Amino acid sequence: MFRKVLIANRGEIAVRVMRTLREMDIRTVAVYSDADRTSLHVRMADEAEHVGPSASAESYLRIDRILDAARKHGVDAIHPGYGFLSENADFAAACEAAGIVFIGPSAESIRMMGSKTAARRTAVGAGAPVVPGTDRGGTAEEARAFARQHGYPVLLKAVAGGGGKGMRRVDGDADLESALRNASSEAERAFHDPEVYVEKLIERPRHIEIQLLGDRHGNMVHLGERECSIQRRHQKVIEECPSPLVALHPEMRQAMGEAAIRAARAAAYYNAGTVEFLVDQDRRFYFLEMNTRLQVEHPVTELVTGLDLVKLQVEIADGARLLFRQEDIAWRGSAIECRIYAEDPDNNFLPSPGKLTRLTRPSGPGIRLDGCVYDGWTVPMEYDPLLAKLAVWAATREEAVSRMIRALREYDVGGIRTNIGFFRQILEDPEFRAGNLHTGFIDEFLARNRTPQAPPELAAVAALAAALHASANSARPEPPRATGASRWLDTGRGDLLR
Amino acid sequence: MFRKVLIANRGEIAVRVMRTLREMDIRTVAVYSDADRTSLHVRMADEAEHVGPSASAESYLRIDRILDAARKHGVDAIHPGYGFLSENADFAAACEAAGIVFIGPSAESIRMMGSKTAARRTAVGAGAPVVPGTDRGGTAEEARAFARQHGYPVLLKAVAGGGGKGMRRVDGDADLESALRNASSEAERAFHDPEVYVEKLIERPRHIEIQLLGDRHGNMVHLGERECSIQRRHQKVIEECPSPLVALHPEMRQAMGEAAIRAARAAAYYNAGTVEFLVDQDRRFYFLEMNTRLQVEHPVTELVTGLDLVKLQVEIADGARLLFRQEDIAWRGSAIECRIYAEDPDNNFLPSPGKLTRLTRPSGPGIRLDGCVYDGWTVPMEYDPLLAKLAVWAATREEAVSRMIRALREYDVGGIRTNIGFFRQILEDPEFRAGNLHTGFIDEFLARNRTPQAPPELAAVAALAAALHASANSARPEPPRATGASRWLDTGRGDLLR
Amino acid sequence: MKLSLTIDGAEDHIEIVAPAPACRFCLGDGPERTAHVEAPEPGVYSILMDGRSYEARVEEARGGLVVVIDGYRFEIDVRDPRRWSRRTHGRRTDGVEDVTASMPGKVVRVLVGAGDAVEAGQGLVVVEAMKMQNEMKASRAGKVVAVPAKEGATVAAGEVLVTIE
Amino acid sequence: MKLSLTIDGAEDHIEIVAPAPACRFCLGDGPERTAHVEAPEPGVYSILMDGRSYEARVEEARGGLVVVIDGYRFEIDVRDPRRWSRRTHGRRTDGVEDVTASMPGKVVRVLVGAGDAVEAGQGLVVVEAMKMQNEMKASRAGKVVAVPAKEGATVAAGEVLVTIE
Repeated sequence: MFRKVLIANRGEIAVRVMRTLREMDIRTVAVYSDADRTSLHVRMADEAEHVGPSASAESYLRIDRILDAARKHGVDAIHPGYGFLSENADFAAACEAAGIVFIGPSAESIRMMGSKTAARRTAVGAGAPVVPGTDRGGTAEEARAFARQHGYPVLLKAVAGGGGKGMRRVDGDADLESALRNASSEAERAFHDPEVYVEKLIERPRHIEIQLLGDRHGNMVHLGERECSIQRRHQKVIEECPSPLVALHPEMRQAMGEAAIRAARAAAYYNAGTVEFLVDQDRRFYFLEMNTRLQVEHPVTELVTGLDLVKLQVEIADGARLLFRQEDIAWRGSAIECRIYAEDPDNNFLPSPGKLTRLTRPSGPGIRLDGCVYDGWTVPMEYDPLLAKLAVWAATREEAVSRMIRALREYDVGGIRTNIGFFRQILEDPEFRAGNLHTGFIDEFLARNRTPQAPPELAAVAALAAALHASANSARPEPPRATGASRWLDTGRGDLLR
Repeated sequence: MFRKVLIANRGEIAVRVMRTLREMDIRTVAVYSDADRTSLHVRMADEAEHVGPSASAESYLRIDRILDAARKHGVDAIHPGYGFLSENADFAAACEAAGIVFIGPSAESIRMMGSKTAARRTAVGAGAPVVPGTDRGGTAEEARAFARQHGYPVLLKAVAGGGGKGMRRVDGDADLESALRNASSEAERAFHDPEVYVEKLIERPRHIEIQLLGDRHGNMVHLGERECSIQRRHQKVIEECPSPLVALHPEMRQAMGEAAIRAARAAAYYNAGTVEFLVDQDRRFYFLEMNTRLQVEHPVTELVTGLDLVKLQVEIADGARLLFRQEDIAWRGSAIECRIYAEDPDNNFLPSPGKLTRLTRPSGPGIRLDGCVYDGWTVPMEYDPLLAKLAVWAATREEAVSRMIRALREYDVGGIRTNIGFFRQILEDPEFRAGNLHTGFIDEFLARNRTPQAPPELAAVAALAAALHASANSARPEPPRATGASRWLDTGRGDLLR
Repeated sequence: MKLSLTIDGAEDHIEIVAPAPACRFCLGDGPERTAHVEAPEPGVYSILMDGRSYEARVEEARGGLVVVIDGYRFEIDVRDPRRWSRRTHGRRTDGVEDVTASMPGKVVRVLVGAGDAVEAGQGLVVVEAMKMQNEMKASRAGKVVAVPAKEGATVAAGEVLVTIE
Repeated sequence: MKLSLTIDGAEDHIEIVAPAPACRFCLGDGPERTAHVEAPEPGVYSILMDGRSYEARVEEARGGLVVVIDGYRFEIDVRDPRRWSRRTHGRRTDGVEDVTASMPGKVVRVLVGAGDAVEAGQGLVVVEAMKMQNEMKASRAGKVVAVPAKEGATVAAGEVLVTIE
């Protein structure tokens, strides 16, 4: 087994990977940019190497610097996490060339599944159903022809795309050309590739994905589905296993699982991977894309199957065979995950980086928290706003929802704004509780919901708290004490909080 | 279902019960003493009532005040937690008399199982094996006669006892009388009852207990065992499910489970309860006692069975029938719990109450934390030193041990001393990893272990940290800043931490 | 001690008759009420009133206070003659408009210079944080009189980027 | 800047050549070493040295410092001419012995009075905390000259309870 592994990532996923490596008795090597010197993944690692300035392009995306660090620290393998270089085939190839194991699929598999259109071709070849579309970019005329043949609305998507960049809905001929122009220039900016293709748009679709796991000896199993229909700006924010829809129609799990395995086998896939499907209102599913890496939302699968996906990734990369077959996989209970972001729901969900002044984490039965923050840490503005993933497990979905609401009520982050309160509103929504999910859920939710009305007595309590706080802070400063918190409070007590 | 429940307890168990009640949409009422005004259970509750000064005898043990609070807040039921009034038959009866549901067994069952000797008689009547002993207190002559008949060593135990109070090992006639005197006066002090009985002492026994659950309609199941052999001064500190011994001999679970159910049925028992057994080196088990309440260590059973024992207690108290039968209970994976105490292992495990100046909790996969502390809280000196219960789940015991060590390494409590580091030494011990447990384990461990030798480079790092810390704190204070923590650090930076 | 309040826009006042922990107060012209108040953590207030337990979390934001109780959010300004004052953001009376950063971040593009004439809705400055770009626009037509924003500079939320008159 | 140290009883000294974060130091007569040091939390030091990442947690205890790194515990006294001084507990040279509380708690029983003669090992004061009673004993025979401990009083660890000569 590996003695030492470098994690080519930052934030919660670097921390999560290190936790499993530490449990496996494998030394961990962190890499960090200027902005991350005091980040948790650096503090937690056994070894650490600086790889450049704060901008990702100058640090976490620099293959050369990551490999230099790997050589300098003499690691046996590299775990890429998600994002950054995790789906970069050249990086995977460079690791192997350097004699360092890349913990993931082969470079070749990444190439076959990396671009959406290539992945579509592979999937079609493997007999997986796909949403009708032009497999590649083309002229406005070709796009119009397609749209007329299959009927509007259609969706424009960047060939190299992801995360909603370069995506446009078009409802008629009139808007097609301008939409193509905008989508393609956005794609150019985001991916340095203006190519855009056209797809039939599925109305109110669900996003349901299948987790795959394969070893390097040809064994592959699926670990069931995750429903990720709750998205904002095409970004998942809530994920669950099982999917409320699949729970009602168990045969879907097997059908989607087998389709996913066929597609992955066509790419000679191994290690962990995820095949994403769109599901229409008649429960027909369509291959969307494959993520050739660990997913952000993998914890819900771990909670329900009892497996440690990172441990399995490492063992597979080390050449181990899967010790279980498809029929050995068992799903118990229900798990939900919320992605806690540093963003301000009351200010149009704009980012909210900055210093944490207070942090109270939920705990107790059925709570799992994968985070990278600590009290006093300054959340950098250079990277994505994911602070933590709050996941819960319970015997039933109904109990899991109640547990998540309880956990969100316990969760307190001071100094910056987060979406914790927003999640509570969603989880209390009858439509969500009923499991009536689709990728447009949040837009409809925001349209139909007013901010909840507070019970009247709370206003009096709030006024009292504000008055005491303001007067405490307006008191003239006293000589410094051991810690400012207490100095601060004493000052307050000296005034009104006596 | 109940609308409002009062928790007649404090500390982690009050918090843990409230979490489930909140998930069940039941309003929670906390009671608190002077020392607990800012304790977490009061902060977390929907309602709170002061019930007296800090001394338990004047607050948490005052049946009249607890019931006054219950009436004043109009609660439907009372959850007693563990300790305090939880095994007080008069309290259970008083609740029922007041028309408030006691969430636990009947007063009659508590009486039958409350005193060790009465419980022994019930168990014997139900055909459960017991350690040979004098069922009741008696004269020194009777004690000597018993000891000679069954052979030394023997154990003296308080009839009303628990927690090792009034317990003495006697190895020969010579020591018997003085031991009786001391044990009995200690019992008098602890329980206002000097009665002491004699028992054959089982060498190197394991403590293995069975969790029971019964409804008020005569249905009863067992939820498997917990091994609690790791004890200090007769107090459990580490508990696991499954027991490493039972894992090797699965038939033991069924045999002990059935014996436990027979004993409980003999007391017409319902709600949650635990039957404790001693297991000798030939795997014979002997009924020890029954705890007629929720156990401190219930989380390990919850982690492995997927059940919420508090929720089931509440539903049963509300009259619900068990919705599962014995054959529906499934045990998955392995769970271990460590009891985190405010005590100083480097100072003879003496209590260490005081103010927390820093708190970093372990999290990530497979971690469950049930605590009652927060950063800045002052741990009161009036109550027991349990700060939190750290539990882990993993697919195998070996992985659970590695996970617990990882969690203990993440756990940091500043300002007071805890046994976190001591647990890490135990979990790294080969004998513990091998599952060779018995109730004398810790004494032997302390006898055979030196404090671990630090890698040489750590001394240099420690010296540097100490030097920087000392000089930072010796710097002359600067004008106050926003928060003292930052003021403090800035002062430091101004000096050496520039 | 009397304090003037603005609670979610509504004017009110509160009198603290007795200080915490055993606090007595009157809100508006209402009756005197008692509450037991402790501050277990900085900015966190545990308030026991009428048998109920409340936890109020107070943050300073944009010149006032944001109080969150059990997920409900109140924007409260407290005006204390002794010190408390309310900062103003972009609200000016002199026909001059300050365009401020709506989020903390880095200035990635400055699209106008002093002296430029701008249309209502015209983009002025692009601020980026956490991989999201946010374009600050002119709320009305006018002439740029000052551009404190510099490309590459880090700005706080509410910081003035461009001034228009 | 030079500081004298006692590390787990052994005398040593350290020179801080360059301050944190890019710290250079010499321990004892060893070579100069470099370490990158940050203090992410009060009393917590993140130290990167020779490619390794260490986290040192520093607590003040009994007149010195306790440094914990990855579960390993070091008792370190730092003597800084400018201020740092080491308190002494119960160690006195004048044939007088201070019996101190070995844990914080409440004095539940005072068993001796001023003027009493005591034997070595005789119980003097009982302190209780967290339901555990701890009896402070005389380490040698002598005469009680002072009994600062009062029944019902709360004492800190290390506080003098009885003085014997």
